[in-house]
Amino acid sequence: SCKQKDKKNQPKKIAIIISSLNNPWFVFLGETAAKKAAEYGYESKIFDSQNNTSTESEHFENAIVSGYDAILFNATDADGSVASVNKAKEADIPVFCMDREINAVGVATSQILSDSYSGCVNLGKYFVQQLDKKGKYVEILGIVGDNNTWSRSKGFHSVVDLYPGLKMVAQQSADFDRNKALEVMESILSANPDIDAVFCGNDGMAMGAYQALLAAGKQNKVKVFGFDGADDVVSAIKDGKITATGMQYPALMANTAAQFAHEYFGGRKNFPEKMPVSVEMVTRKNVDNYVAYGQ
Amino acid sequence: MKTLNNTISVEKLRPLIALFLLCVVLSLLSDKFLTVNNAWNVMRQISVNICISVGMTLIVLTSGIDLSVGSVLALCGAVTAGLLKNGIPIEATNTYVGFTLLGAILAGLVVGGLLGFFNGWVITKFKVPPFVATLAMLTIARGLTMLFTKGFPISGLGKEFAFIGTGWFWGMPIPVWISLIVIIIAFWLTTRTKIGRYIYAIGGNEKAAKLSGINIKKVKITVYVIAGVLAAVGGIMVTSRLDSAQPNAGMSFELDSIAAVVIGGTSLSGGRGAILGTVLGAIIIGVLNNGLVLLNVSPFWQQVVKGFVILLAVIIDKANSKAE
Amino acid sequence: MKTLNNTISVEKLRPLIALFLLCVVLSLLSDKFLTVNNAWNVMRQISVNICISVGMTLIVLTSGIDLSVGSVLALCGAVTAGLLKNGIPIEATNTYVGFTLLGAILAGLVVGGLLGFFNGWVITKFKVPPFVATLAMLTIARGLTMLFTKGFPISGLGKEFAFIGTGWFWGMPIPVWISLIVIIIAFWLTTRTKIGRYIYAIGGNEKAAKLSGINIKKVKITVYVIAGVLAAVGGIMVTSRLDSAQPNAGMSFELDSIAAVVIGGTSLSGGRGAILGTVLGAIIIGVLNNGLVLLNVSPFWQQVVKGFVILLAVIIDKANSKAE
Amino acid sequence: MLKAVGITKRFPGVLALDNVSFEFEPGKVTAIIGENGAGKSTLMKILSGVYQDYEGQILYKDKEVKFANTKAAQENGIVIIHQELNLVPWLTVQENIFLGREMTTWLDTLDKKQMRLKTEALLKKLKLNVKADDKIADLKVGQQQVVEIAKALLYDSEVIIMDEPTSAISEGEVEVLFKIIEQLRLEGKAIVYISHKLDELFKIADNFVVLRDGKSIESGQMKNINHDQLIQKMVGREIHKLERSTRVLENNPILTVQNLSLKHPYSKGKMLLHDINLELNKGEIVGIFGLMGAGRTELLESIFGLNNGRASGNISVDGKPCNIKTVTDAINNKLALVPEDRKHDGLVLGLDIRTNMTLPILNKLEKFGFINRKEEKKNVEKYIKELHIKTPGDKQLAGNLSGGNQQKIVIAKWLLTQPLVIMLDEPTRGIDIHAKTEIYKLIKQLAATGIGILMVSSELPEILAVSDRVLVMCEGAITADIKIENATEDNILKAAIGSLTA
Ligand SMILES: Nc1ncnc2c1ncn2[C@@H]1O[C@H](COP(=O)(O)OP(=O)(O)OP(=O)(O)O)[C@@H](O)[C@H]1O
Ligand SMILES: Nc1ncnc2c1ncn2[C@@H]1O[C@H](COP(=O)(O)OP(=O)(O)OP(=O)(O)O)[C@@H](O)[C@H]1O
Ligand SMILES: O[C@@H]1[C@H](O)[C@H](O)CO[C@H]1O
Ligand SMILES: [Mg+2]
Ligand SMILES: [Mg+2]
Repeated sequence: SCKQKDKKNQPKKIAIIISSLNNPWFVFLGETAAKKAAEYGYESKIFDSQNNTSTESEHFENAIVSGYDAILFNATDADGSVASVNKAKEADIPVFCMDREINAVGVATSQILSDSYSGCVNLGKYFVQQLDKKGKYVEILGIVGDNNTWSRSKGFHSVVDLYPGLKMVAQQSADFDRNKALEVMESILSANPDIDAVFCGNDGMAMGAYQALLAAGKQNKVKVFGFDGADDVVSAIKDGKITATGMQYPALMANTAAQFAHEYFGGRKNFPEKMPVSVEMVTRKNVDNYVAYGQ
Repeated sequence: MKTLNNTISVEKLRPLIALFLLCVVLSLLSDKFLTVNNAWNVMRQISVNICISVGMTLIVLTSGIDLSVGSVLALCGAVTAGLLKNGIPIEATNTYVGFTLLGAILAGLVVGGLLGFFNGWVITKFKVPPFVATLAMLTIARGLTMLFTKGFPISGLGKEFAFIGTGWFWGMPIPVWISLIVIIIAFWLTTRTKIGRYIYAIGGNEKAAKLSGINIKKVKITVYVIAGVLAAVGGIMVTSRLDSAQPNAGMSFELDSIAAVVIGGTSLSGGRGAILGTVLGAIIIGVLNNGLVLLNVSPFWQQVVKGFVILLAVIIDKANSKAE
Repeated sequence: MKTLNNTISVEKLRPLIALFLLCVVLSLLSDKFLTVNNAWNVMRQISVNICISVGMTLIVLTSGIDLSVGSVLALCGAVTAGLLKNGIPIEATNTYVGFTLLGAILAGLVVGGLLGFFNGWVITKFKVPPFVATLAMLTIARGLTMLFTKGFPISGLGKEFAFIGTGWFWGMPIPVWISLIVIIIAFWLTTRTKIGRYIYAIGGNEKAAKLSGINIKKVKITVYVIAGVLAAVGGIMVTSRLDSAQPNAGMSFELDSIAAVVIGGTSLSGGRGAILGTVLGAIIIGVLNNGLVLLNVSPFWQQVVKGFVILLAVIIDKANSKAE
Repeated sequence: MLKAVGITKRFPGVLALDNVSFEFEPGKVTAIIGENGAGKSTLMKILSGVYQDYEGQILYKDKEVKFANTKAAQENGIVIIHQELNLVPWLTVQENIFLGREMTTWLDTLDKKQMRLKTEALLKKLKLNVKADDKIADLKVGQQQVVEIAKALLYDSEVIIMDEPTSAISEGEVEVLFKIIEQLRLEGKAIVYISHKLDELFKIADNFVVLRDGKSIESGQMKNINHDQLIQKMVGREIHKLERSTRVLENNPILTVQNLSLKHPYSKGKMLLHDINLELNKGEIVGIFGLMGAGRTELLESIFGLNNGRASGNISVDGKPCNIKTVTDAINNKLALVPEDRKHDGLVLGLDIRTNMTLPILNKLEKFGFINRKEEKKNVEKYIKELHIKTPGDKQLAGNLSGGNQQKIVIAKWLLTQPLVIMLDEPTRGIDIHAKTEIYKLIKQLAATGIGILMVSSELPEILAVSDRVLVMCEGAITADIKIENATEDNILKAAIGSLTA
């Protein structure tokens, strides 16, 4: 109790543990959360798990030892991160998941999640419509060991595979990386000069694929689909370069998570186990309502 | 005591100075650093790196290198988790062969040994430089991990298995026990057995070793097998801690491991160095990672600081070795 | 002709056999492989790896290594992009110093040179092994890139700048031109100049080189500076092709680059090897990456296949060198 | 011409040179004489700009000089042929000779043509039968040493220092070298010559300087001193020359080699050894003489199981035929080989004496996964004592010992295996006279215990002094088998040159 008193005089500390800062989307997520926490008057620090669940678990241990009062968490892996969150729970530290889910009930205080799967179901529908149910297409996957890669791919295929006229002629990975997507796309175009569309697991790869199409002079013939709602892509949609993307709301998720932490400190105990933040489809038609990562 | 003094000579423990300086600085800057809890944290965190770095040390002593540890770790963790959870399905009869905890762990270790054997075999049989052979294995084992897991983590492995990574025994975390045992065995191997001598002799002068009747190929292959098994131990520990085998576990672990070996004073050209030095090296890296977090250094700055500290540690080490 | 025959000896081009075999197999498996379009694709894709691998070759010839190329590439690309887009803001007067295209590129190259200089300085001044010095730089430069970009890409750099990575000139893509020029200069440097000779001498026997009055430090530092500048060239090319500087550009490029050097027949212990071998090595890797995608090999299998092909290429190379 | 006054040089823990003074005159050959570790090489390294941190003065043409590096010394006309070979193995002969002083065209690119021409001229002058574009790695040690000499002769230097230039070259090449030295002397150059082969010194030197324990003991003219006096000055006491052996040995073969042939590793059809037959008796010392490249090393290595796959023939030890495929087989059959190059093949320089000595017998020392270190120490100390190995202890690094002591460690290492046959390849190369006589004594003692000894050597006096019988090899075959009482320098050399002159 003596410790508690001591702590009361100091500002609360919030740890923001992010799966990887090698991707601007996550940087944005982390920094938005930090900013919001600061607005509430809390001290905060961002941890980079470098896409590695064991680094992530070290961050949890270190954060617990250093006396953080809450954790805003972007999980590296739905299953692999559960054990870490459990540790925080045992230490009575609330964890608020942002964007990426953990596969456990009653462990995180609340999960504010981007619904990648449904987002891609919608994108898939639009995809079918844009291609008029027939044509050849290519899918570029993110990191193959990453669960977002697969929830997006599965959401997309859950719709598109229903149409036998749509043929996937190549499925390759570009690790969520713009440069790799460019190179992979160049090679794919050699083998399949006659494709009609590319579906990419994130916007960085969509931009890389677009660049390859541009170099091959096929930018008007091939429709590019991305996912994220990044700066570049939003303006590319305006210019008609990219057909559509799934807009995620990292700012909304980060702010909500920070707000929940604030409310938790204030005494609120009942939080929704899961709070889905829908992914909205951005196309040429509605693009003027959007800016990067938001409305 | 005399013989002990002899093997744990001052020279070999020179990285202690770097570690000591680091600890002093950290405990001045953060009151959380020198706490029991934090000490266990650091020890538990480095236990995986210690396992693989011990194997790396043996390899580097023979003047080799192993870039594949991270991928081998991932594959072995995945195999253990996979067998534990799903066994081996036999399609013909629509049944599957189940695995006990011990069986699955053993299988993981065997896979690690086999991959290490392959490394050693390629290196000794075809005279492929270790750097290249293990670079190829880095890619191959990662691919196999992806194939085995189909890109998905294997999770929910049960309490018993989780105990390996998270349990305590006699007031000490199990991973720390495991790394301690690994250290003791490796210390014994390098200082008390003939194969240990052979390892140093091969790294110091392969031709002279050969002319002394040492079976170079056998020793080298043994060393790569040991390293493979230790990577598997690391893989099982990581998997157990997280209760999940991650397809991309262990990425770039080779760099942390080589850093530990070098900071620990083992020469990359072989023949000189010691297990205890590597342990110190691993502790330095662990303490550094821990300290940077405790001090609230921003993640971008952390990388910069970490780079400089590694440089400094090696430079201090060099400077001291000259002064002697 | 006599001297030319001499320097481009059969021995040095031995990796040609591996490349030839690879091309035969691929053209049998895919009719798309042997097309003009695809050839340009491959050439353009490997141009970045060629630039950094040429620098790596020079370093490896002196028996060093450079693990930091990828991060240096990223930082230089980011600096060029950042200056081009935002200049240097001067807060006092609330204005900023703008940069022309040429100025920004030059700044990027200078940064590359400086980072290379730092590598070389640490290695020669403090006798830190190149592996460790550049491992530290790998971390440091990546951290600096993150700090410089704040973790966000710098995009929208203008048509003119994009031309470097995407334009054509006299029927050949600009990146291919650039890599061709880099190859020619490096070829000339290694075979026709004193410093080239010294590079080989230092790698072959550093003591002998020193006793011959060669300024080892100067040569080594020069080599690391060249490699830094070439990494910067690569960084600018990548940035221009993508019209965007990515904070995580160049990750693990060091592995591809070292693979090119080794497949190309340059010995990791220094003193033996050639630029043209490395170029072949880079082509082999490029063709392989391209071929795997053309054949639509599953991303899981790609890594496995790639690892085995690297092993095979090196083994074929070795086998041939014995037969001679 | 070159004068040193009060030179002192310290290494950590060693006073290598202690107030040494001397003078080299133009047109004279000055011999520097001293035991291993006396400081000869250190002194020469100071004169030629390798070391800059020393006390004392160097006066060159009456002006004090201090060279910043070897290049500065070279430019001033002082060159050195180092004791250890300092060549770049993967560069060619031409590239090595011009290393650090390449000729360039007006474009500042390498002028390969000019350099090749000059190289060819030099090679001709030195009668070295290699091509300018041959890689150093493909040359034999002796040829490499001649390349070192060529390097020193490239430019007109005024002071030429030769630190044991003949330690690895054959008699013929020594003759060529001496002719060149003679010529240089006539041109008025100052030549400094270091060698442990005293006979050579009496042949070519005008003056001498004796060093002992880093101090200059005496200098003077060669003609005023004789062999024994010189040795006494060097070692500070008298040394007795060895008598030729006149023992009568029973015919009791301990090693028999029949029809041993060896294929060339690359050239198909070429043989390195043809149908070698030899017999070695218990307690017998057989000297094997031959010119450089005669195949002596290959013979010993083939017997020792190092050329498995390329060698054919039958070997029996102590009457029992044995199948030797690896070194381990050889050791198990009680054979031992003390290799030619102790630094590269004999020792792990970075490990201590104890570890080096027991490497081949660890199999026996290890029980239940632990090396019996008490036993090990006992064994090692026994031989340190018996062979008079000069060392502060068995934990000293092998690399820190002098050549003679290093050689003794290698011998001790093999004695620990309790061999029936010891093969010694050039056991006294680069070793001073004192250590040499000790090793001769040791060889004789071992023979007296019944061990059979095969000793390869390029030094005739040594062969004659130690052997009971002499085998001569030429081009991979044995061309003579001479009992010691019938052996003369003449008949041995004739057999060694063999078909070369025929
Ligand atoms: N780099 C060095 N560091 C430390 N000690 C050295 C070094 N070089 C030589 N010494 C020591 O200095 C002394 C003189 O050595 P030096 O090589 O000059 O002897 P030397 O007369 O040339 O012997 P040898 O006949 O064996 O060539 C020896 O005790 C040697 O161990
Ligand atoms: N690895 C090798 N590759 C090619 N040729 C070799 C090799 N080793 C030896 N030779 C050749 O075999 C022959 C015998 O060499 P060896 O070293 O046995 O001679 P040696 O009598 O011991 O002379 P040295 O005085 O140089 O030791 C030489 O002609 C040499 O060129
Ligand atoms: O939304 C993010 C980004 O799209 C990233 O590129 C991959 O992981 C997802 O969670
Ligand atoms: Mg000497
Ligand atoms: Mg020989």
